Amino acid sequence: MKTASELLRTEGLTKRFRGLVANDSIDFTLKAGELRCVIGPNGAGKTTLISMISGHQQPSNGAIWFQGQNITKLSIIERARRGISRKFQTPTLFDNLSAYENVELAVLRTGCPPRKRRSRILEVLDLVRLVDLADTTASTLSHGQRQWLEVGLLLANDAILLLLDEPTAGMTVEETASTGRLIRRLGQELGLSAIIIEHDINFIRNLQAPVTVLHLGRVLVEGSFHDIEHDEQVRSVYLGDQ
Amino acid sequence: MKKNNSGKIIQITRRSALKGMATTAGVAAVSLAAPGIIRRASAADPIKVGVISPLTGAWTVYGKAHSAGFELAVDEINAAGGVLGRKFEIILGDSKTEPRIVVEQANRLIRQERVDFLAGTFSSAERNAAGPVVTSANKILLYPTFYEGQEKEYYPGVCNKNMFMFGPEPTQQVWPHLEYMMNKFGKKFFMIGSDYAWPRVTNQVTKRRLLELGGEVVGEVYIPFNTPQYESVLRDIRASGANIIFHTLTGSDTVNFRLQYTAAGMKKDFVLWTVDDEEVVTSGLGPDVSAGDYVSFDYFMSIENPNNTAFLKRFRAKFGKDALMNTVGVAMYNAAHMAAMAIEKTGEVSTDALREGLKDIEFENGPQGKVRMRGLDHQMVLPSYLMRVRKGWTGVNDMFEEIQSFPSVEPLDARCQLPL
Amino acid sequence: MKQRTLKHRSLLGTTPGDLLFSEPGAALIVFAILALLPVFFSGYMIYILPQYMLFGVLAMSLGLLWGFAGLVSFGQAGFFALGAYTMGLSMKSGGGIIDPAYLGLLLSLVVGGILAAAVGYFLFSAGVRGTYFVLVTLALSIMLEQIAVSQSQITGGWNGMFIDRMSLNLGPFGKISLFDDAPMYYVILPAVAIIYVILYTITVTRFGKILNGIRENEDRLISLGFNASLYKTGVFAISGAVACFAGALYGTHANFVAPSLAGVLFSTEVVVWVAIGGRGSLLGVLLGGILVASFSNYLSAITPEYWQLVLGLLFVAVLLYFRGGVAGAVAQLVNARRAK
Amino acid sequence: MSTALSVVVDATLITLILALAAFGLAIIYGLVGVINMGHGAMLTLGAYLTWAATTAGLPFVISIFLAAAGVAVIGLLLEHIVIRSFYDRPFDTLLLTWGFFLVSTEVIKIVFGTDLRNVANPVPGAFDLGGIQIPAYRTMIAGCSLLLIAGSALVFFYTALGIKIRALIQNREMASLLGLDVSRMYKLVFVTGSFMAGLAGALISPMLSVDPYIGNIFLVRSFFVVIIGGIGHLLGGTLIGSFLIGGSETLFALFSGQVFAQTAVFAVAIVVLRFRPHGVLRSG
Repeated sequence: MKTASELLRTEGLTKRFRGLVANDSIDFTLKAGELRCVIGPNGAGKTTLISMISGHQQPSNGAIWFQGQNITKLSIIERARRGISRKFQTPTLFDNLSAYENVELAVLRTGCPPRKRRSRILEVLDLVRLVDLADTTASTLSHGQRQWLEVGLLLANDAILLLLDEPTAGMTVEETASTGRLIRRLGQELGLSAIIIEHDINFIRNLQAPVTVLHLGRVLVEGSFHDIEHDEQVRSVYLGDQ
Repeated sequence: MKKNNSGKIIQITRRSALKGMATTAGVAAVSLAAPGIIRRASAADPIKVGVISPLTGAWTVYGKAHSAGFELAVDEINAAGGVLGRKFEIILGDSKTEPRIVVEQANRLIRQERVDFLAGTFSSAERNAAGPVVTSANKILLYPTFYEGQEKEYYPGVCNKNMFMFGPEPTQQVWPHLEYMMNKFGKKFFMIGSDYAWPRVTNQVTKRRLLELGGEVVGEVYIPFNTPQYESVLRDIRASGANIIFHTLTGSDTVNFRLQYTAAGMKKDFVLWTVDDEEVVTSGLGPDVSAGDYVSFDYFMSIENPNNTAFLKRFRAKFGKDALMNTVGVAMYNAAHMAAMAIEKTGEVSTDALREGLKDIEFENGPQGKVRMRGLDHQMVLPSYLMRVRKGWTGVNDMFEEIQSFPSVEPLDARCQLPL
Repeated sequence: MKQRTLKHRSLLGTTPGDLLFSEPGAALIVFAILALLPVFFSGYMIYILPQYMLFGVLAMSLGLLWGFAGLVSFGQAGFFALGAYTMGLSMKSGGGIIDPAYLGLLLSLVVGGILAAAVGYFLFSAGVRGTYFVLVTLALSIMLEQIAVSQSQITGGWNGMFIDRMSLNLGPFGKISLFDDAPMYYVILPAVAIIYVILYTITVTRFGKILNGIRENEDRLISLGFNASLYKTGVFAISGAVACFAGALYGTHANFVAPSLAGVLFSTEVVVWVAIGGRGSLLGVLLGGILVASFSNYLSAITPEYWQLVLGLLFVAVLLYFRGGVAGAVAQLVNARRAK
Repeated sequence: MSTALSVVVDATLITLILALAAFGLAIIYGLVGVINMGHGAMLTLGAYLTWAATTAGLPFVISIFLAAAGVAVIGLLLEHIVIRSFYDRPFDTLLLTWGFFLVSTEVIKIVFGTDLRNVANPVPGAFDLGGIQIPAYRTMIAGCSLLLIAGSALVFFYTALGIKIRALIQNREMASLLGLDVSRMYKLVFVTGSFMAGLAGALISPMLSVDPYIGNIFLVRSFFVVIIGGIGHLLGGTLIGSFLIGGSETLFALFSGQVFAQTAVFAVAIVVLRFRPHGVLRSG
């Protein structure tokens, strides 16, 4: 692990809501091109962590470094422009616009020259398997398709780091599997990094990515899926809850 | 908010066809134009008068008497066979109490209805809005309302050779009674008015005479329209040591202020003199709030003379026994009759003839007595009455008691390039 | 990129039929009809139509805000009145080196644009959104009305201000008087058409698409790295400038302006025009302004009370059942026809 | 000295009367998030119904409750027919309630006509406080205002119903999981707000000219009261908001013209809104 390829690092990232500590001094590192799953029981602070990285929430303490620069004080907009792009837990789209127009908006922010826009949009739609539904209004797409479209927005937005909050929620088994293939492709072919919050154990297993386990706002353990699966602490957290 | 299930409609709209719209526009165009087909005037055709009244909007309360006065006069003229063998026909336009609509209506009446002249508009702002229209179309406007008088800088809203003023201005409505009020109640005046030209100019003119007579203005405030609460003003009045509150508020603010003034128990400590509240507003105030206040105008329903008795009889026969008349309605009544006389005199229905005919014309049967239109500045010479509101009045007949009156008051010359 | 047959419209050429059934095609027909009217008619209609067209422009200024960026302003009449006052003051001043009418028109664009930009930036940069924005614009129009009333030495106060009819100054070629109806008509009509074309173009450019994004989901747009408040400020500035410019032309056409032109009642009348016309379509909004205003004028002479009531009910009905307004309904009809 | 005292008295009266006028709006806006642009029309209706009832010979006290009940019924109809399907779309409710204003104003004009009306002052006269005359009736409605607001706050904070409503506002989904009938709660809140607006219109009617636009005088001011005070802060927010809007207008008017005072208050309100969008009572 060379620090030269480090993409994101958080130092002592803490978020308090009134009395409640959602994230407690999280140190987290992500390499360029790395996919990382973040798991943990409900209330572990997964979404809060992502929100602080995307800029939707300000940390109470700690710092966030992206590509070697301190971005803790930057706004959502400035972070998005540097390539940090977020998919929300429930798909957040331009509901009354077509899939094409949705992706077009994301492309419009990038430096893509006007004459190349169309091919870029279609390229992204193709990637998220929505090219045949280009004309369909986003609100009428299926839940899974909406998830993909939102991922498409991030891709079209020239994201380097994708923050994916439950990308397979509400998907069929088949859809979940192809989402996994898509995300792996993003890492392998396009060299993108992603932090993925997930609950679906099969999905995580198939993704073959390192896993960070959060519990009560702290990093409980980090490692490969295999390591995590056999970790006593993790087992007790998950099983102990039951 | 984000989920918008009818978004489809919006979306389709943006993209697509509105051919139907074009058709709609065409149809509307035809419907706009249809009444405008040119008609040729002949000797038997009626003389058309465009009357612009506040039938809806904030000052609807005044609108009824306003148009009724003119209608009554036109009935009388037509019953007597009309003028030059032609009858009068009224074409009514609603100003909605909006100057913007006056511009529309005045143009509609002149250009489309092809009226021979106009009467009406109510407030000074409405009259001013009509000013450029009657100037460019060269039509006469007969204006009925008590107003601030004519100053050159407000041309073409005043000082306009196409306008005739049938209502009183401050040197007629206020000046004649200043001495009496000062001698009786004291020299200190507190002036309260709505914030626009009529109260400001009226106060300015009043002040001039007041100072000459040795009086004093101890306070002067202007209130924005639709002010609900008057605590600070009432406090200022109390602190000012004034003898007389000189009141030029209008519209609903008149009522708001007077209700709160009365509720504050100030009636017993001050004398209030209003130059705005004729029969309609005083009825709205009710006897408790209005009792003992002083009012001055050229006309009241309760003035006693044979003209008025006969006038009210005809008025009530047409509009019902509870209908209200006021200075503005009477001015409209006079305006119609005097226009008819002017046309009769010159034998011609044209702007120039009407203008010449109206100059220095006298009308014997004015409800307030004999009145005369001054040729020099198109300002009516009128009587002036000072009244006190009776305690416990029950209706317009016993609403006012006369304190003093002058049968014919010449106003100061208008501050215009004279003669008009 | 795979080679595939794609259904997306943007991949197909537009056929002549498409043009005819597109909004620009319909707009062409509308403006052609309007341009021919003075040939067949004269008198009041030709006098008054330019005024209604300017109301239509005022409606478009709100249509752009509401239909495209999802922002409703209850203060458009304030800008309209501001334009009329700007024109009046400029005509009074004599203009200096440039023609006073041109100065007035130019200034109205600048004044309306700057005021809207300042207010917009002040609010949007702090995240004041939708409903609060409506209330602020409502207060803005009340404030403008009160300022017009109270600064009577400048504005003539409540009694209003006279504004001369402008003439068309052609520099060395002399001046064309616009005193008569037809010349004025043929000055205002092209101005309206040009404003329509400019606004329509805005809606299909990058800027317009981003506005759609704001309307649809502002948070999503911000998360994509767009500075939404800047775009909102921009569209409000354009809207303010357009409303102010239309007001300047209105002032010189009507020859008069009074403070109530800035008032809340007129402001909200504009909202009604736009809702009924169809806020998603600039042409629908333009026609909404022209037609509702002209019907108001005609029907109010016949049934003053009931007309307002009908208008109110129509407004509610549109909000409940035809959110696209008349334009939306027409478009739906046409689309249904074509689909068959 | 007496000037200072009278300024205090005036500011208090203005604050409380404005709070009364704004209270119905504060309930509806604060609790169910509907920006009720028809609030002014509800005040107007309350005033007209009071006028109608007193003119029919009913005693004032009965009239005001009839009027308030009448407005509550109208509010119920409005909620049931239109508003209830739009609670999650504040923008649409804003426009729809404005539509309600347009329609009801015209209906008022058609039913009651446009003549000036007034309701006789039931408690005429004034009493003396250290040389200052204080109108009895205004004092009485100021007291009513305080009682109403305090009483509602008590209900809101200390009764089972109030706690349910608060739970509802904090988390709609949770409330429905807890078995609360959400739509009935919303209806109840909307009708209560309408009742308060009607009652305010009724109580204010003897002080003002009853005309079709009487309520609109208070509309924008009421909104600023609610926003400045902080949405959902029924007691403190409404009073503080009223003081800042109404009281400061009195203070501005001490040093300037009335028109300027009104404009200045609006400008200040907008600036406050910009920097404290959740009102002066809420942090952040």
